[in-house]
Amino acid sequence: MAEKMALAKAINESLRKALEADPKVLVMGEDVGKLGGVFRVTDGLQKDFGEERVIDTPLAESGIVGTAIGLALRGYRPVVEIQFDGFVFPAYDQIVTQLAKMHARSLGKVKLPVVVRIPYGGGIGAVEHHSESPEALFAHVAGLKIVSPSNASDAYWMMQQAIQSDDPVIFFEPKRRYWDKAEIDPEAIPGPLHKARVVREGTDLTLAAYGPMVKVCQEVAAAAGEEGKSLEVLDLRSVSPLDFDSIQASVEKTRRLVVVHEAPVFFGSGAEIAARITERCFYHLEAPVLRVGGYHAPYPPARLEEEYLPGLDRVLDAVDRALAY
Amino acid sequence: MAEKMALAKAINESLRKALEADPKVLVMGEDVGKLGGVFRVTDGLQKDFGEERVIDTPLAESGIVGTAIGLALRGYRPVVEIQFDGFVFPAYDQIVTQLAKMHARSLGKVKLPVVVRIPYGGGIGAVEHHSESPEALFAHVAGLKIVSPSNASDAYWMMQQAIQSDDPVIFFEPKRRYWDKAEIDPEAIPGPLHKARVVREGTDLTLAAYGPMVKVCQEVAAAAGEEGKSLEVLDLRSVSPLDFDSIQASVEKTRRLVVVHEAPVFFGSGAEIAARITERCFYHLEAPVLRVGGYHAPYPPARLEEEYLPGLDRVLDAVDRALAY
Amino acid sequence: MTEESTAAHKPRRSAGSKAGTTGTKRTSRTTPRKGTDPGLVQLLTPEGKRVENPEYDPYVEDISPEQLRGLYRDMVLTRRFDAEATSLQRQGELGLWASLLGQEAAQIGSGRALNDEDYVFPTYREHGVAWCRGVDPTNLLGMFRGVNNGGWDPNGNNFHLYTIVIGSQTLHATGYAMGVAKDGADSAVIAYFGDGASSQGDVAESFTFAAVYNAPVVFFCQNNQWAISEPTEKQTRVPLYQRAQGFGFPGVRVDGNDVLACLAVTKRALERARNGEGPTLVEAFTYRMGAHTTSDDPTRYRHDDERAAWEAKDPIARLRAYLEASNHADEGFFGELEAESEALGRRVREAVRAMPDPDHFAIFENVYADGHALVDEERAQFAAYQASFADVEGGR
Amino acid sequence: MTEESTAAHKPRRSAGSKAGTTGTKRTSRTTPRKGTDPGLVQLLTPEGKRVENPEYDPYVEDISPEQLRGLYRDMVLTRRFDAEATSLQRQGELGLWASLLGQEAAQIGSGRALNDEDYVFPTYREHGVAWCRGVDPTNLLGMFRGVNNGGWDPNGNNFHLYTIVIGSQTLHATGYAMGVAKDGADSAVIAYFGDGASSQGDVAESFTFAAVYNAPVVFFCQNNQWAISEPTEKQTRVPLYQRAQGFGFPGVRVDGNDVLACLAVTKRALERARNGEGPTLVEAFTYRMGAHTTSDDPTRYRHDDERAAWEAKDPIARLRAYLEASNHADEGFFGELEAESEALGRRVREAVRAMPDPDHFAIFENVYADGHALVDEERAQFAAYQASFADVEGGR
Ligand SMILES: Cc1ncc(C[n+]2csc(CCOP(=O)(O)OP(=O)(O)O)c2C)c(N)n1
Ligand SMILES: Cc1ncc(C[n+]2csc(CCOP(=O)(O)OP(=O)(O)O)c2C)c(N)n1
Ligand SMILES: [Mg+2]
Ligand SMILES: [Mg+2]
Repeated sequence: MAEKMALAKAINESLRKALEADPKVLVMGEDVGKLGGVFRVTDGLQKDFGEERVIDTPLAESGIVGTAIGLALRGYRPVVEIQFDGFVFPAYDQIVTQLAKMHARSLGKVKLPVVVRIPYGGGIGAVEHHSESPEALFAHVAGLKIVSPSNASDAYWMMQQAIQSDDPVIFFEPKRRYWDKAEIDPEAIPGPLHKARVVREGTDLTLAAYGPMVKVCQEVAAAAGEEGKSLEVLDLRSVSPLDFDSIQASVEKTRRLVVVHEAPVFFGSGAEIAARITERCFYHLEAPVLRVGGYHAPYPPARLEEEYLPGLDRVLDAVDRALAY
Repeated sequence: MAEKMALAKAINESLRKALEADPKVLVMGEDVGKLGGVFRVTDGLQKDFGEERVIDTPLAESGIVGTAIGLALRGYRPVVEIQFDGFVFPAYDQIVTQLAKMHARSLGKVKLPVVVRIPYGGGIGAVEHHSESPEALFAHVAGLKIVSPSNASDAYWMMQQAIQSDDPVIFFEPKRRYWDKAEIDPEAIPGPLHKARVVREGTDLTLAAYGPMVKVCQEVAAAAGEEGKSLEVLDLRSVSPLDFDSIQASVEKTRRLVVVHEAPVFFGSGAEIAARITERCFYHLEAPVLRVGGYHAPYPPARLEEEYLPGLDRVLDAVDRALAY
Repeated sequence: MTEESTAAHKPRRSAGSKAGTTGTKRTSRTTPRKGTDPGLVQLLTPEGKRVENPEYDPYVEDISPEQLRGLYRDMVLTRRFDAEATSLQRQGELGLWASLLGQEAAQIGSGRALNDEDYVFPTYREHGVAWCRGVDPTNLLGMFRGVNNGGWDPNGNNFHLYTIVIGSQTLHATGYAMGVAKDGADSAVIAYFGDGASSQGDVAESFTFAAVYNAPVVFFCQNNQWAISEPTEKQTRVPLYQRAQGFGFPGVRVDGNDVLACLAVTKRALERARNGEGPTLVEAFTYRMGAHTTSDDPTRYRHDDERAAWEAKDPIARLRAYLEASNHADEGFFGELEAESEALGRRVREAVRAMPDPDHFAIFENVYADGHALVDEERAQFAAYQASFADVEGGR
Repeated sequence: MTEESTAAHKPRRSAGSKAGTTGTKRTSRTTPRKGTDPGLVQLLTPEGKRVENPEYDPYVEDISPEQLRGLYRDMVLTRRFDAEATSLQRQGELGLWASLLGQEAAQIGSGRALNDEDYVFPTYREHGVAWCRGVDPTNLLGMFRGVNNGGWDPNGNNFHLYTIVIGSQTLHATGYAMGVAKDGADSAVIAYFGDGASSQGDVAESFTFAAVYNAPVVFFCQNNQWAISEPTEKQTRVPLYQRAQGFGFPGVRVDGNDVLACLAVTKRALERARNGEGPTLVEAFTYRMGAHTTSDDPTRYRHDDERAAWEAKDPIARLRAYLEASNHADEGFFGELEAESEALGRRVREAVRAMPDPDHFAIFENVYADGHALVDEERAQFAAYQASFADVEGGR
C-alpha cells in the first residue's frame, strides 16, 4: 500500500525497517538518539530500539567512523550519520585509508558493511560548512560506493539496499529535499542500486543529475518543453559507480549532454562524465558535454547561494549553449 | 653558475635559500629535523637554522597543519612536510575546511602562506600508503593551489615561488624522481608558477602530464618519434590552476590529446582536462581526449605496481588509439 | 596501587551496564558534584557572597568597584545583545543565532582577563568575549544573517574569526602561541571550546603540541553541560579539567557562572603562559540556558527543572547581589545601564536591518590572495551571464 | 593547590627555553626515571631476579616452569624470525622490514596474556604478538615483500591485519570492543600502538569512546622511546601511562623488557575489561634496539651508548638468567631451542623465496565485495591490453 512521505521520513522508515529486520544493524552519530538528529531523520528510533542500537556518540567524526569499522569487523552493520556535509572531513582519513581499503587489504577476508549518511548540499540558507557537496572527494577513492537519492521513494529503497550492501556506501542525502513528498510502496521491488533512471524522456538533449539537482533538471525540462525543446532527464542515483551505459544510451539518442550538480565544476562529477561519455560517444556528440555546477570558490554565505547554485536559468543557459552547436 | 643536482637536493637547497632569506620561513614535520626527513630533503637544515626554525613535530598530521595555520596567522611562513602521500588524510580537515577557506572567510583580511610538501606517487616498491597520488582530492577544493615539479630545476624554483606565494600551496614532490639530476641555475629568472611548459614539440598528438609522468611521456615521445610519430609533450607543472590556455594552444595544433597521471583515472585530473579541453577545442579534436592513469583500485602491493602505473607501453597504446581515430 | 594512576576514578556508571552504554536518563546536572566541590574555584556564591580563596584572591584583590560595575555592565549588555539577536532571528533578519545565555560570566570573566596584545580564538558562541575585545557586536551578526562568513578583521582586535568546525581553532591557537613564543613576545593566546569539542582529536593534538612546545596558550573550555542534545557524559566520564594532567599541564575547574572567579583563574593561567610556564586548561563549569541555536528544540532532550536550578545561579543576578550588598552600585547605575542596554538593542536592530546583501561578485573575491586563472575565468563567465539578463531586461 | 590537578608536573624542560622548543640533545634515556621507579611494574630485574609485587604476583603465581620455558621459547623464536626477516630484506627478498628487536618481552608477555577469543589490533611491528596468536610468520612477510597488503585472515586467529596509518587501529579496536560488549561476550580486545602514535587524534578519540562506552579494550602502548628519529619527548612531557587518567580510566607503566611483568599487567587489564570495568592503558617501557625499519639509519639521531645500556636489560637474557638460576631449564632445553630456531629461520627463508608474485589481475580483485561496474570495465580493458601483447608475442 503506497503512502506519501517526505524524504526525511522515508529514510527514517527505511532505517526503522532495517533495525527491525536485522539485529546487527546499528544507527550511530551525534544527536541521532534522544534528539532524533538535527533533521529528525532518526526520530523515534532510539526510543523504540534502545541505546544499544541507536547510539549518541561523542563529538568526534573520526571516532564515529573508526568505531563503526570496528563494529563492522565484529559483525555489525552500522549506519553512521555525519551531521552535515562540511563535518565529514575529520573522518576522511578513516573513510579513505581504512573503510575503503580494508576489504582489499584483507584479500576479501573481511567485509565492511558500513553506511555513512551525509545530509548534503545547499539551498537551505545555512551558515558555513552546512551546504557543501563533497561527493567527488569520495568518488575518486576506490572501495567506496557513492549514491544520492533525488526523491523519497528512492531514498527509502536505496537506503535498504545500501544497508544490505557488503561494501561501504556513502549515502548523500539531499537536505533541501528532505521535506519533499513522494509515494512509497513498501511492497515494490526496487531496481539495482547503481542504475540510473530516465525520469523524463526527450530527444534533443540529455540532462544528467543526481540528488537535489534532479528536481531542478525536471523543471528545466518542463520549461524547455514549453519552448518546444525536448529534454531527456536522467537521475543518475549513483556517483560511484556511474551508470555510463545509461548515459551513453541516452546521449546516442539525444546527441547532447549537460551535467548538473551543486558541487564545484572543477574536478567534479561532471568532469568524469564528460570525459568518459565523450570517449564513448565521440561520433555521436553534436556539442561538447557542458557542465553546470558550483564555482571554484568556497560555498558562499547564504545570501549568495542562489547565485552560486545551479538554478533554472543557469541550466537553461547551458542547454541553449549546447543546442546552439 | 649552473650546477647539476638531484631533485631532492634541489628542494633542500631551495628551502635553505628561503630559510636564509626570510626569518619567518619555518620548516616543520615528522623527522624533518635531526634525521633530515626520510628522503633527506631537509637534511642539514636543523643543524644550520636551529630547532626554532626547523621543527620536529609530534606525530600528528592534523596538528602539524593546524599549528602551521596558527603560525601563519602570527606572520610566519611554514613549510610543512607530510611524510608520505597516504598520511595526509588525518590533516585533510584542517587543509580543506581551514587552510583553504580562511582567506575567503576573513574577506581577505588574513593570508595563509603555508606550503604543504607531500612526497607522492609510486614506483619505489614501497608498502601500502606510500605510493599514492591524491592531487585530485585537493584540486577540487577552492582556496588551494596545487603544483608538482617534474625535474630538479623546476623543483628548486617552484619551491621558491610556493613559499613566496601568499596562498596555501600543496607541493607534490615526485618521490621516484628524487634522485634524478638536472642543472639548476640559481641566477635564472623562473617563469610563472602555474604555467605549463612544452618540453618537446610535436605535431601529431599532445601528451600532457605533470610530476613523475613527464619523464615517461618524454620516453613515449622519443619511442613514438622513432616510429615517425611527432608527439608534443606538455609539462603541466600546476594542477590548480590548470593551464588550459597552454593545453588548448597545443591541442589546436596537434588535434589529439592524451593525459597521463599516476592517480586513478576515475575523477582524476585527466577528467577535468578532458572535459574542459573538449569544450574549448570541440571542433579541433580528431579524437576524444584519452586518459592513462591508475585503475579504480587501491594502489596495489609493490610487485604489482608496474602493472598499475602508466608506463611506456600503456601510454603508447593510448597514443595509438588516439591516432587511430 | 601507585602504578594505576586513576584507580580512584571509578566509572560513574554502574558496572551492571555491561554492554557499556551510558545511562542517559534526563537527570538534572545542576552541580559538578554532590555537596561542595573542593575542585571548583568559586569567589562569589550563587547568592553573591564573596568567599575567600587564598590562591586566587590575589588576582582580584586590586579590583575596584568601578571595574566590578564594568564586569556587570559587560554581562548585562552582552545578554541584551544576545537577546536582541535571538529575536532578530525570530523576525527573519538572521538565519540562525547561537545564544550565550547563561555563559556571560565565563566569557566576560575570561575576556576581561586578557591584555590587548593577547590573541583570542573563539568558537561561534563567544559573543561576550568579542564584546570584551571591542569587536562591534553587529559585526558578529553578518555570518548569522548570511552576508559573510565572518565580518571583522581578526588582527583589528586580536580576535580571530568564529570557527564552526568543532575543535579546529584549538590548533590554530596553539600554533599562534608557538609563534608568540618564537617572537619572544610577552603575550598569551586563549582558545575557547566546548564540552562537546573536548572529544575531537584536534583538541587532543593541540594539547600535545602546546605541552611539547610549552606554548603560551590557555585552553578555555566552557562546559555548558550540553553539546546540542548530548549531555557531557557522552563525552567524558571524569571532569574535563582533569584531561590536562595526562598531557603534562595543569587543569583547573572554575565556577563558570562566577565572573570574579573566571577572571581570577584566567588571569592566573595567562600569567603562567606569559611566564613561560606553558599551557593551562580551564574548565568553566556553566550552563547553556537556552537552545543550542535558534534551530534547536531542547525540550526534546532535557527537563525544564534543570534550567530552573541553574537560573538560581544566574551570573548576572549573582554579581548584582554582590554589588548591592557591598554598596558598589546604586540605583542610578542600574537605571543608566538599563537605558544603555535598550540603546544597544536598538542600535543592533537597526544595523542589522540596514545590512546590505553582498554583491554577487563577492563569490569570486578572496578565494585566493594571489589570484587563480580559473576564478578569473568563472568570474568573467558569470559577468557575461549576468549581463545577458541585463540585455534581456534592457531590450524589453 | 587542589584545583590544579597537575601542579606537580613541571615541564621537564628548563623554563629558560622560553621559545618553547624542547631540548633535543642526544641524551641516553635508559631508565624511565632516575633510580627506582615506583610507577614501573617489574617482576624480574634486568639481572633476572624475581622481585615481589603483591598486586601483580597473583597473575603469575600459578605459572609453571614449562610455561616459563614457553615464554622464553616464544621470545627466542620471535627474535630469530625477526633477524631472518632483516637479513632477507638485505638480500633483496623483502622490500622493507620493521624489526621488533628488543620488544620481545612486551609482545610475548602481552600476547600470552590473551585468550583465544580475545581480538588483537596490531601496528606493523607486532610480529611477536602474531606469533602468540598462531599466525604463521611467513604470512607476515607478504606485505613486506610486496605481494599483498596483509596475507592472513584476521578472523582465523583473531589477529587483525597490520595497520600502517598510525593510530587508526585504536578506533577499530574500540569499536570492536563495543561490539563485544553488545554481544554480551566474555572476551576482550587489545590495541597496540607506539609512543609516537600517542600524539594522533585518533588515539585520543579511541580513549574517549572506550571510556564513554566502557568498552572492554586494553590499550597497549609500546613506548620504545623512538618514533623513527623522534624521541618520546617530542610527543609528551609526562609519562604516557598518565594520559589515561584524564579520560577516566587507569594507566599503568610496566617494564616492557620483563616478560613476566608484561604478562601480569596485561592479564590484569584484560580481566578488568572482561569484568565490565572498562579500558586500561598499559605503557610498556621498552626500547627499539634496531633501526625503525630497514630503510632507517639511526646513527643520524641517536648514540650507540643508549643502545648499549639497553642491551644490559635484554628481555631474553633476563628470563634466561632466571630460568637458569631457578633450575627451570637445562642445557638440553636451550640446545633444542637453538635447533628449533635454526629450523624456523630455514623454513621462513625458503618460504619467502618460494612466495609467488601475485597474479596481475589481483589488482582488480576485492576492491568491492559486491562488484562495481567500473572495476569490471577496467579489468576487461586490462585483459584486452595484456592479450594484445600475447598476440604480438604469439605472432612472432
Ligand atoms: C566537526 C563538527 N562536527 C559537528 C558539528 C555540528 N555541531 C555544531 S555545534 C555542536 C555541539 C558543540 O558542543 P560544544 O562543543 O559543547 O559547544 P557548545 O555548542 O555547547 O557551545 C555540533 C555537534 C560541527 N560544527 N563541527
Ligand atoms: C599517519 C601516519 N603518519 C606518518 C607515518 C609514518 N611513520 C611510520 S612509523 C612512524 C613512527 C611511529 O612511531 P611509534 O608510534 O612510536 O611506533 P614505532 O615505530 O616506534 O613502533 C611514522 C612517523 C605513518 N605511518 N602514518
Ligand atoms: Mg557545550
Ligand atoms: Mg616508538
